[in-house]
Amino acid sequence: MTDQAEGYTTADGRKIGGVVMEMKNITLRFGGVVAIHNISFDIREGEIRAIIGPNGAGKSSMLNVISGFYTPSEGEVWYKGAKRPPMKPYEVARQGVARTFQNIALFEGMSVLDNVMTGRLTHMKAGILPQMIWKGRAEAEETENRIIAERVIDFLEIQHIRKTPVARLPYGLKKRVELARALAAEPTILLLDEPMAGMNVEEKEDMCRFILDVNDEFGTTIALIEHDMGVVMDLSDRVVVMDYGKKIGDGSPDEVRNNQDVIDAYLGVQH
Amino acid sequence: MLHDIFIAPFQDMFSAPDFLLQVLWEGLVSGILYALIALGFVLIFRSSRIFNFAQGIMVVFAALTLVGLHAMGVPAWICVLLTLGVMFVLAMAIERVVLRPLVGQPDIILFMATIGITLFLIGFGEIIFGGENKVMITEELGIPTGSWTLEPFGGLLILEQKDVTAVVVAALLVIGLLVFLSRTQMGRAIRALGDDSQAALSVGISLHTIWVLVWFIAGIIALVTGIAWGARAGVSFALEVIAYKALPVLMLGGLESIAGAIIGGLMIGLLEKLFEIYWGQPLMGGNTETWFAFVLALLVLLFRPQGLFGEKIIERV
Amino acid sequence: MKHFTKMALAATVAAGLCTSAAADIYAPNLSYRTGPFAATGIPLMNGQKDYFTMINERDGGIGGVKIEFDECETGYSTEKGVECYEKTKGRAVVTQPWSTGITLQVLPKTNVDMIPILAPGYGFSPMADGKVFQWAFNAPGSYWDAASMILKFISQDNLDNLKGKKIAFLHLDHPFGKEPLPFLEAKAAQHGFELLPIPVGLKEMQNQSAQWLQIRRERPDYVIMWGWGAMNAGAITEAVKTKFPMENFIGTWWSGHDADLKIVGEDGKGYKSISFSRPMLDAAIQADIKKYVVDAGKSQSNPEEMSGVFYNRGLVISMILAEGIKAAQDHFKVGEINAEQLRWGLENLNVTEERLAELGMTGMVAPFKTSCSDHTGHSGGWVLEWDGKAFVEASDHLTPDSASIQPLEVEKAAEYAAANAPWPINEECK
Amino acid sequence: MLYRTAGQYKTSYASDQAVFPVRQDAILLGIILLLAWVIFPLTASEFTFQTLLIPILIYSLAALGLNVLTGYAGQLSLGTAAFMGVGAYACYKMVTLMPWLNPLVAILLSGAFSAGIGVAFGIPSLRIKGFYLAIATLAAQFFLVWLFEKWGWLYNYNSSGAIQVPNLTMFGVYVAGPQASTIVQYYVVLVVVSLLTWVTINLTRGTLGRTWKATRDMDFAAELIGINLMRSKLTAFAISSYIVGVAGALFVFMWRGAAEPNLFDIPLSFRILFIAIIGGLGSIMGNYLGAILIVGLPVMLNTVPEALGIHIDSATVEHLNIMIVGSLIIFFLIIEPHGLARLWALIREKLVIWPFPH
Repeated sequence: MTDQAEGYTTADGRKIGGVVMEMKNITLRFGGVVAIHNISFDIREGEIRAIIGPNGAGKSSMLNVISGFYTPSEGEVWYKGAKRPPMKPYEVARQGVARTFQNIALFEGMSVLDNVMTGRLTHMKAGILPQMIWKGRAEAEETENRIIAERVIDFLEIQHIRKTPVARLPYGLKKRVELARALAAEPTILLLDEPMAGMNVEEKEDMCRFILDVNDEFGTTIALIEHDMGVVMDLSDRVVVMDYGKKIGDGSPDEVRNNQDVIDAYLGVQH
Repeated sequence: MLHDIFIAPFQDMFSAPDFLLQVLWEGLVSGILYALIALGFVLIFRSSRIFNFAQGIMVVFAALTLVGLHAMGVPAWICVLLTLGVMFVLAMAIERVVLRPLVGQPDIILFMATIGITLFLIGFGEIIFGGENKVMITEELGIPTGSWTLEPFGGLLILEQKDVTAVVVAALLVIGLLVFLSRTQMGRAIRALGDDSQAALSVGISLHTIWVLVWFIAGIIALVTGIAWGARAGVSFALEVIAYKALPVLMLGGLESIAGAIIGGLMIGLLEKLFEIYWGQPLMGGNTETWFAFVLALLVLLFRPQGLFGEKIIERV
Repeated sequence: MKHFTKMALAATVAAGLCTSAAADIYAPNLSYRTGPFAATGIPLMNGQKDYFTMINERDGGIGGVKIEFDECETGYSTEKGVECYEKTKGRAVVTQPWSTGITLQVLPKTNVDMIPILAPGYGFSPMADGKVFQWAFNAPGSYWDAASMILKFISQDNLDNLKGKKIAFLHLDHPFGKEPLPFLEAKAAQHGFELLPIPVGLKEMQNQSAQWLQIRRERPDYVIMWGWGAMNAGAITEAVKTKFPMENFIGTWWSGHDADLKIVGEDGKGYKSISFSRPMLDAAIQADIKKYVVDAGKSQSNPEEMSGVFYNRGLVISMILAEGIKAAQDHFKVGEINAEQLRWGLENLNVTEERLAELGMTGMVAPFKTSCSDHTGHSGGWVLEWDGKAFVEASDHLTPDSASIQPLEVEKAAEYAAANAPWPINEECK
Repeated sequence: MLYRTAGQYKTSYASDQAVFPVRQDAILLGIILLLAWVIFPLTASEFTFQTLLIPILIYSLAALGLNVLTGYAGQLSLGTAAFMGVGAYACYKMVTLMPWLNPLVAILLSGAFSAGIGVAFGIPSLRIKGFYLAIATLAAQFFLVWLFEKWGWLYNYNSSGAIQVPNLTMFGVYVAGPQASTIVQYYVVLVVVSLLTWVTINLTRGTLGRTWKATRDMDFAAELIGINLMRSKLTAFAISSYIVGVAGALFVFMWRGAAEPNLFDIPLSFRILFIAIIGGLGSIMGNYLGAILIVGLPVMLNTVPEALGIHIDSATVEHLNIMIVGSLIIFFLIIEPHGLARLWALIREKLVIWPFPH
C-alpha cells in the first residue's frame, strides 16, 4: 500500500488525503456473543471505502460503531487526529458523520423536502424564542438551509417529488431521498448501509452514479457496506473484508480480489 | 421522620401479625382480580397487538348482563350460559364491526377504537340495565357467603368464603387457560400468533376466527372477574375503574407475558395494600392506592425498561 | 329549499312550544340518573318528579299555574351541572344543583344571575347565613345539623360523654364528604374526643378494604359515614365483612338508602342513618300519588322504591319548593312568579304541623321555618335504623345544636364573602 | 373553481414557506377570524358562549397541547387533565398570594409550572416507549390528582377542598370570578388561544417541529442524523405541558369558576385525547374541528330533538350521547384514521382540481 501520512493517488488520478477516521483494535460484544473481534482500519479523506463480508460478518455492527450507535467494548475510534470519547450517536452526527440505513429509515410522516431539511438540523442554531415568533434568526435560517436542501434535491434529481409524503414513494426513490437527507448535512464522512440492496439494475446504476458524483463534486469521504461485489469493486478505492467478526483482508479492490482468505471465505461461497 | 418511614411500619407489622396476615390476604384477593383483568389484556394483545382498553367495561357488562337476566326471572345457571352467549356475540360484533375494518392501522388507532367500544358499552349498558347499583346473585350461583374466622397468633383473621371461592375459581381459570393454550390446536395458534403471525396462519385457522375466540375468552375472564368483584361490592358502572389497576400490572409483567400478568397482579395487589396500610395511611393521608401501583411500575421501568420479566433488549438498526 | 322550509317550520313549532310553556313556572332539576351515583340519585329524582306530577294533575299546578318540572342530566359531574345551569337559567325560577360540587360552582353565579339555589339537606352549610348567601337555601337542614345530631345521638345528648373516645369519619373524598369536617373538628377539640377522618377516593368507592383495615387497626368507638352513591354499599359490605359492630356505625342522611342495605340484608341490622325525613306509607299524600301519578302511568318508580327512605325524601324536597312557590304567589299576588319572587318565598317558608297535615305529609318532615337570616330552618330529624328489611325509626325527634353551629356558619360565611369580594351582603336583614 | 391554485406562483422560498401558500386558505382563515372576533361576540347568547364558544376554544387549546406531544413528538400521554390541573392550581395560588398580579399574566405564567412538572414526568420517556409510556403518564395523572386532594396549601385549606375563582380585574374590568361578564371572558380566552396557536404553528413548521416529527417517525434514525432525543422529547413535554397548563388555567378561571380535584381526573384526559385523535394527530386545525364535534355533539343532542318537539328523557339523552361519541370514534377511525383534519385536506384536494378531475 501507500504511505500513511500523505495519502495516495487513485488509478483514475484522484488525490486521496490523510486519515480522517481510524478504528483501532475494535471489539464489540453482546452478552457472550462477539460481533466484532479486534479490527483495525482507517478511512482517508476523499476516498470511497467499502466494508464487505458475508451475512453475519459484522459489517453492520461495524457501521454502527462508526456512527456511534454502538459503543465498542474494547478499542478506540480516532477521528480527525483525536481519540473520540464515548459519545451519543447524535454527537457523532454533529461532528460530521452522516449515514443511510439498510432498511430505509425515513420519516414517513413528512414530505421529501422536510426529510431533507432534517438533514440540516445539525446546522440550525436559532433559539426557541425566535422560532416561536418566526422572526430573526429562525426565519433567516429557514431560507438559508432551504437553499442548501434544494441544491441537494436538484443534485439527486428529486425536485418533482419535493412535496410528496415519503410514505407514498417507491423503494428506489426512498433510497435516494435517504441519501439526500444524509448529504444535506454536508458530512465529513458519509456512511452508506447497503445503498443498493433490493434495487433493480437500472436503479443500481443510478445510485452508483450518484455515489461517484457525490464523491467527485463535494469531495465527500464515503464508507459503504455492500453485498453486490461487482458494484463494490467498481466503486471503491479500498476495501475491508470481514468474516465472522474478524478482518480477513484490506486493500485496493485488486489486492482483495486476489487474497486467498477472501476468496475462500467470501467470494467462493457467495456465487 | 426516618423512624416513621423505616422502622415504625415494621414494628407495626410484627406487633400485630394477625393484622398483617389480614392485610396480605386482602392484597392477595385484589391482586388475583387485577391479574385476571391483566390476563384479558395480555391475551388480546398477544393475538392482535391491540391494547384493549375495553376490558374493564367488559367486566361490568358481563356482570350486568348476568344480574339483569336473573332479574327477569331466568334461573341463575342459565343466566351464566346466556351471559356467555352474549359475550360471544359481543366478541363477534367487535371483530366484525371494529377490528376487521381497522386491520393494519397503527397501534394507537386500535387503542382508540377500544376506547370507543368502552364508551359505547357504557351508554348501551346504562340504557338497557339502568345505572343503579345491583346486587350480585352470589347465593343463587351457589357461592358461599359466610366467612371463616381464624385466630393465628392469638389474633383475628377473617376469610370471606366468597373471596376464597374467587381465588380458587381464578386459579382454576388460569390453569384451564394454560392447558387450553398449550394442549389444543386453537390454543397453540393463539400462542404462536404472539410470536409470529405467519406461523399461526400456517396452522390453518383464520385470523378472524382466532380474534373472535380471543375476545370471547377475554369475555369469559371478564365474567368471572365481574362475579368475583360484584360479590364484594355490588355491580355498577363504578366497577369500571378497577380496570385501570390492570395497567401497571401490564407494565411490570409485560404486555405479552401470561406469567407476568399473574405474578405482576399479585405483586401489585399485595404491595399497594401494604404500602397503604403501613405508610400511606399513617404518613400521607391515605388513598395512596390510586397511584401507588403506577408509580411503582414507573420506577421499576426506569431501571428495567424491559419490565420485570422481559429480556434485555438489543436495539438494531 | 325544501329542506330549509322544513327547518323553518320546525323552528316555528319550537317557538310555539316555548311560548306555550312560558305560562308555566319552569323548575328544572339537575338530576343524575347515570353514572356511579345514579343508584342513590334515581329514587330521589323519582320522588321529586312524582310530587310535581301529582300537583299538576290533582290541583292543576300551584295557584292555578302549572309547574314545568324538567330534568337536566348531570351524571353528578360538576361540568355537566354547570352546563345544565347555563342552559336552564334563562327561564328557570330555581336551581336544584343536586351535588355539593355543582352547588359550590353555581353559588357565586346566582348572585349575578339572581336565581335562587335550593339544595335541601346538602350544599355548603354556611349557606344558612342568609345575609351573606341571599340566593342559596338548604332547608330543612345542613350537613352541620346532621353531624351535630349524630354526635348528640351517640353521646346520649351530652357530648362530654364522648371524651376520650375515638370516632372515625369515613367520607367521600369530594366537597360533599369534606363539608362537615370543620364542625366535627371544632367539636372534637371542644369535647375531647379523637376524630379520625378516613377519606374514600372516588375510584375506591367499591373497594374500601384499605379503609376498613384502617378502621380495624384503629378500633374506633364509632364510625360516622358521609357516603354517597356506590360508596354506601361498599362501606356497608366491608363493615359486615370486618365484623364492625353495626350499632356503632351511623351515616348521614344520604347514606340511608334501602337498596344499599338490602345487599347485606340481615347482616346490616343495627346500622343507623340520621334523616330529616321519614317515609310515612300511610300518609294521605301516598294515596294521591298513587291515584294521579302511578295509576296514570306517569311514574318511573316502582312499589319497592316508593316505600323507601329516598323516594319519600324526594317528595319532601319537592314539597319545600312547592311551598316556596306558594308563599311567593300569596305574597306578590301573582301566579307566574319569577326567580326573585321565589327567593322571597323560600326565605319566608313556614312549614307548620298544620300545613303538613293539609298537605297530607304529617310526620314526613319536622316543622320548620326560614327567615332572611336563616336559610336552613334547622328542622332537625330522626335516627333511622336498619332492621334487616327496612329502615325504622330509632330515636325521638332530634334537633341540632344550633347555638354552636350558628357562630361557625357566620364565621365561614364571612370568610367566603371575603374571598369572593366584592360580595353583596343583605344589610337590611337583621 | 373555488380552490383553483393555478396562476399562484411562488417566487421565493420564503413565500413558499408561508403558513398559507394558497390564497383561498388565507381567505378562509380571514372569514373564521372575522367570525370569532366580531360576528360571534355580536350575536351569540350567554348560553352559546358558556356551552359552546368558550369551552370549544379551551378544549381546542388543551388538545393542541396534547397534539404537540402526541401528534408531533409521538409520545402518547393519558395524563393531560392532571397537567391542566397543575396550571389551574398554580394560577389559583398566584392570584391568591399576589392579588395585584395581572390575571392574564398569571394565566400565562401558570403554564410554566405545568411545563416544569411535565418535564419531570417526561423523563421516563427517555427509557420507556409506546404503550408503556402511556401507562407511565397515568402515574402522573393519578398521583397529581391525589396531590390536589391531599395538599391543603394548594387550595388554601378551604374546607370543601375545592378552589373558587375570586373576582379579578384587569384595567378596571372584571375578567374572572362571578362578576366577570361572559363576553370579556370570551375575549380573554380568544386572545390567549390565538396567541398560543400562532406560536405553535411557528414551532411546528420550523426546526423544532421537524425535530419532533423525526423523533416521532423513527427515533433511532433521528438520533443518528444528529437529533438529541432527550432534548427533543423534553422540549415537547415542556411546550405541550405549558399549553395544557394554560388551557387548565383558562378552563377554571375563564369558564368553570371553581374546581375540585377530581375534575382533573381521567375522563377529562380522555375527552381531550378524543378531540386530538378525532381532529387529527399532527394537525393544528384538527384540534378545533375535534373540539367542535366533541363539545357540540351533546349540546346538539340536548337541544335539537327538543326544538323539533320530540321529548327525550334527559338521562336517555346522556346515555345516547355516550353511545354516539363511542360510535363516532370508531366510525372516524375506520373512515379516516388521521381525523377530521385529513378529511378536510382530502376535500380541499378535490376542490383544488374541481371541476376538472385532472
